[in-house]
Amino acid sequence: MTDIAALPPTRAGLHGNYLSAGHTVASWLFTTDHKRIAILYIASTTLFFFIGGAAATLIRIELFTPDSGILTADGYNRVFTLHGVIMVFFFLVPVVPSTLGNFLLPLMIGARDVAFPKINLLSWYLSIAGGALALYSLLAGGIDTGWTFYTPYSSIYSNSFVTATAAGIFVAGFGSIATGLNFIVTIHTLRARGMTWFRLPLFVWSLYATSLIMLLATPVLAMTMVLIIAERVFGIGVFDPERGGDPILFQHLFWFYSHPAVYIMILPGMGIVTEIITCFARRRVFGYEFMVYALIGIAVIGFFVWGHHMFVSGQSGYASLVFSFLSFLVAVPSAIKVFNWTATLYRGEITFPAPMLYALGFVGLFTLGGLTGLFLASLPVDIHVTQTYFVVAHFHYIMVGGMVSALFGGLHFWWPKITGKLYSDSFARFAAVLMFLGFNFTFFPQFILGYLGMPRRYHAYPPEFQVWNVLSSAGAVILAAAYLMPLGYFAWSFLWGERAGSNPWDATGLEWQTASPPPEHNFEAPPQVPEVPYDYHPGRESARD
Amino acid sequence: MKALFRKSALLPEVAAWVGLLVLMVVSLVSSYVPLGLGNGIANLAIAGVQMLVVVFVLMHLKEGGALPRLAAAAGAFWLAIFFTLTFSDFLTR
Amino acid sequence: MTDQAAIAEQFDDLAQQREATEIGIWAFLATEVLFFGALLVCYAVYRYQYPAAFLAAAREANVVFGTVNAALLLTSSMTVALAVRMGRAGQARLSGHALLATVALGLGFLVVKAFEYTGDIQDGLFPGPGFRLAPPQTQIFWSLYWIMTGVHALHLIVGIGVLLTIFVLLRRSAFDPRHNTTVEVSCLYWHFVDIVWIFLYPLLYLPGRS
Amino acid sequence: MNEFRFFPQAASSDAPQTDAIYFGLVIVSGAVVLVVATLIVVFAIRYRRGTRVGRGAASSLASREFEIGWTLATLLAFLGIFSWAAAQDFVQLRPPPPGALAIDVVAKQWMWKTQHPGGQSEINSLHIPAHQPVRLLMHSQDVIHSFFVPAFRVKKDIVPGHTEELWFEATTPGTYPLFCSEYCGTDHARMLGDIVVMAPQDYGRWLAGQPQGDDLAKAGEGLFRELGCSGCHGENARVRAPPLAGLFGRPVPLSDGRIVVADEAYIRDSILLPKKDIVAGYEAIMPSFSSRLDEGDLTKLVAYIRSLAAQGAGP
Repeated sequence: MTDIAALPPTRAGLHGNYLSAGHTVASWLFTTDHKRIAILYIASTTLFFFIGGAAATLIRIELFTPDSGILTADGYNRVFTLHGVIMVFFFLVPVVPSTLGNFLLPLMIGARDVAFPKINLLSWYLSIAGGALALYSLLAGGIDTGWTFYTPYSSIYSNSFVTATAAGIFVAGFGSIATGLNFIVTIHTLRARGMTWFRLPLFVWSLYATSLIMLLATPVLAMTMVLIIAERVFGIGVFDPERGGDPILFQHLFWFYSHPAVYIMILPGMGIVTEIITCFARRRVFGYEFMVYALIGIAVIGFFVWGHHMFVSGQSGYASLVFSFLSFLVAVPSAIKVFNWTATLYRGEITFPAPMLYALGFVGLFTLGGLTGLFLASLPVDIHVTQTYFVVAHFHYIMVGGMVSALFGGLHFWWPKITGKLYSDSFARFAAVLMFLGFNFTFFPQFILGYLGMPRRYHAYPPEFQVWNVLSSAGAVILAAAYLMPLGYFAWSFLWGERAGSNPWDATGLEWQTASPPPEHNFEAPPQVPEVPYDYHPGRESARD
Repeated sequence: MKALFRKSALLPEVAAWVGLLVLMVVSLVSSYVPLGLGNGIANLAIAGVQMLVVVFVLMHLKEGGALPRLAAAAGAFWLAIFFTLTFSDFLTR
Repeated sequence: MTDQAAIAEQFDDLAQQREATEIGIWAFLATEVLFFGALLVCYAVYRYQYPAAFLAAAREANVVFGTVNAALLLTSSMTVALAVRMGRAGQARLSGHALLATVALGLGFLVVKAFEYTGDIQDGLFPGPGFRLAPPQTQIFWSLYWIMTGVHALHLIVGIGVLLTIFVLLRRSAFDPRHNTTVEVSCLYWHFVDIVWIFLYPLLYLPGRS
Repeated sequence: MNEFRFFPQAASSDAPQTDAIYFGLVIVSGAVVLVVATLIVVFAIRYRRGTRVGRGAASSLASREFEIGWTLATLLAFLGIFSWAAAQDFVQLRPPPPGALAIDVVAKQWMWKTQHPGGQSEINSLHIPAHQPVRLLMHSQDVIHSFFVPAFRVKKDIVPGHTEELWFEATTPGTYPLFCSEYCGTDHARMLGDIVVMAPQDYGRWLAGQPQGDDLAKAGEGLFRELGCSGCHGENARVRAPPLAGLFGRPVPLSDGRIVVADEAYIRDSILLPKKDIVAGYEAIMPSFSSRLDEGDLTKLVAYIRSLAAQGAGP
């Protein structure tokens, strides 16, 4: 615990920080301060995370037994749809850019705010309005199409609240577009003097790559939702097979967004992990430029591979070959990143506080998730395992094992900056280890279930699958406990925690040059941009101790 | 005030407008001439030229910096990806 | 400096603010390209699959209204470009008039569109039970027609609202048009809406005429 | 506890190849995970704070060479896996062997109907002979379903409005589960069936023991007359419509210059969406029969037209 330096707070840290700038509700709801908007997002995404998590709990309880248990068939269909819709569109996609991204992007580049603070606030309201519509449809009776909304089930056959949910996703999508737009413009125009492109922290680069996808993919999803709504409300369907409409075209539109969206969900996580690993290995990141190219490469090539979701859909076999080939390509930059993180540890001076444990957990789980992606990219194996639990396991390894680990790592890393308080590192490390174990316990059995052939979205299943399902559900109990823990020690830290100094980890980013919590306008004095990013010197620090 | 109404000052916009209308009429008339597949191609080619006129003359893209051009190019490039890969399916079924 | 008030606090100077706004609008337009792009992909796929039905269906569209509207929007693109040029030259009043002319042309477009929609509905061209044309794929064309023109009209309505707001602000001299990127940015959006129609016109009104 | 498995049964000619690629990938991924995990653990221990090890600048290690090296290595490895996996898919892109047993499958919420060439039909089950290629012609009456037999390692979505084909060759007699794997609504999880693979002679015996349904093609011929198709397509018809004898399986020139092969999908489309592909030299006068036929009737009509393939000469 020596590395969490409990420095005496500066006066700037006590007075006039962004948290104390106003205590009325209005001072929060009408704020244009990116840091306060980030706090608003933390509140809303946390709410969505636990709603989605509650649905996941119901799913795992139902799957303890092969027969229908606590849920009816329709009930189960509504619950897994709710889980998918909330987690994907209202938690995973917005969470890191809008919380940590919003808070840190201007700080990291030495700016006073994002380029369009009002639009920034607007995007929070859009995401809230979208979420409210989705939650309304949940309360009104739910939606049972799965988060993928495949036509003609969603457009003609489903009797559930598809329209409201689709409208919610449409609205929230524009929140996402507004955030992406803001970030791109901010990074282009508001970098501090001396903050050249190749001195940017990789978290900023990852936000840039993410914003690119948000801008160019989200509108297609928005239009796809419009088409579903038009078909349900006005009967002017372009996917209706009776009129010659092609449901496979819908899938092209949907996955043109939804595959790149996976990268919206994982790229910022990669950025966070890079910040954490460099800081606690006390080393410059290995191959900075390659890390940048890999981020941008993933963002661009990520648009070329959506057809690998459609190998058995009736898509042309030749198209499937092309998409399979491109999917193998997109794995290359991801592999580069894993190698670079590993190489960064070499000759470092490594410590293991909670953020570092989350980051190392991320590398492991992401590697496993990424490698199982190769199974899905290769045609014959995909034909067997697609639409089974293998896919479920694969994307949870990326989305939950990867992204959520990175999110927790980032929250722990920047918590002292955001709140100005320290938390109990031992509790946090315990939660990190528990999360890693619980996660593997929950999702590894699903790979085996998938290859055995258990289809997804089954509330009842043949008894030969039970053993693995019971294991998975048992793991979920551990995972749930691990997710609840931070609520406790973060709350304790916020109320009674020790004050954090401006730079408790002795890190190099500009965000650590200002007080914790930062003043309203971010910097009292213009921040000094170091010559090279991640200017750490292993060995020198320990000599100083 | 006077400078504003000098022909040279207004010329680009007015010329672009005349050009756009002429192109529209050409497109309309050509669509009544039986050209088979040529009709659609001609119509779209003319629309493409009209778009370039609007973008470069009326929207002043040629005067703007590199970034607006990059943004416009990104939109076009991603749309091209969308078309190409979607049609890689439909053309080979 | 009177300019100081026009600079938001996150920017250092006017040039930076202007650059940010410009990049912002072009990035937004790139988003819009993909938004309409989804519809264009649908159109292209179905036209490739059902060429005959699409020609037969497009023949029923009202080419007179479509052409008049194309002319109106092309003209409005000129007036809005003039508004920008006059604004840059410091001619606030003239710039305002050009904006008003643009709004008027936009409203004209909507009026024509309203007549056209009424006619289409009376003509049995709204997909569904009362649809008049024979092969079912013609309904796909007409579904796309309604969605494409509908989304375009919504964009136009937004554009009219934005230009009117700017006009009111100009009248109150809330800002100096020379330095205001808001005018230019809104005008870029208007041009984009015009470009959409430049493509919708040959796709929806001209096929099947020969 | 119930039956406990690590690995699914393998009962088709595709299964060994799929499994081979799967195991290949497991080995490759396992090796990569092992290397990465080992490196992380070793570095974490060796370079933890407080140890006395060299921490000098690693730049002497020529990081650029490393980066390019492992980028190329990964690229080559991935391309290798792709080619290996894709090679099998090229086999699947090939049309089914000519002697394949053609079986019609109709999927609807939430059941499977299957029909043998002789007209014997089954619900939620399908009996097939081992060691004979089987070709499924699948249609959906409502939403997307997916025909998935884990033991065969095959899966295919059945998209409404499409004719989806799937072929495989079962190798081991036994009963294997059939799942609908594309979410299709309330009872998706109950849309199950049994695939019963029998030795060829057993299959013959089973087939003979089934209530002899009207022969499909014969039933189709009845419909053909009932619906008035013969009024235009018949030999003595007044209206000029394309003749159907000998049509099946041949290339047909269309009025827009394309040439298509008259397969099941084409014939179904011509009945349901006659305006879609107009045969060169004919008027587009045929009405659509989409509202008058259900999937069962269509299957019969197509079978009848298929049976006319042997008749008639001419190109």
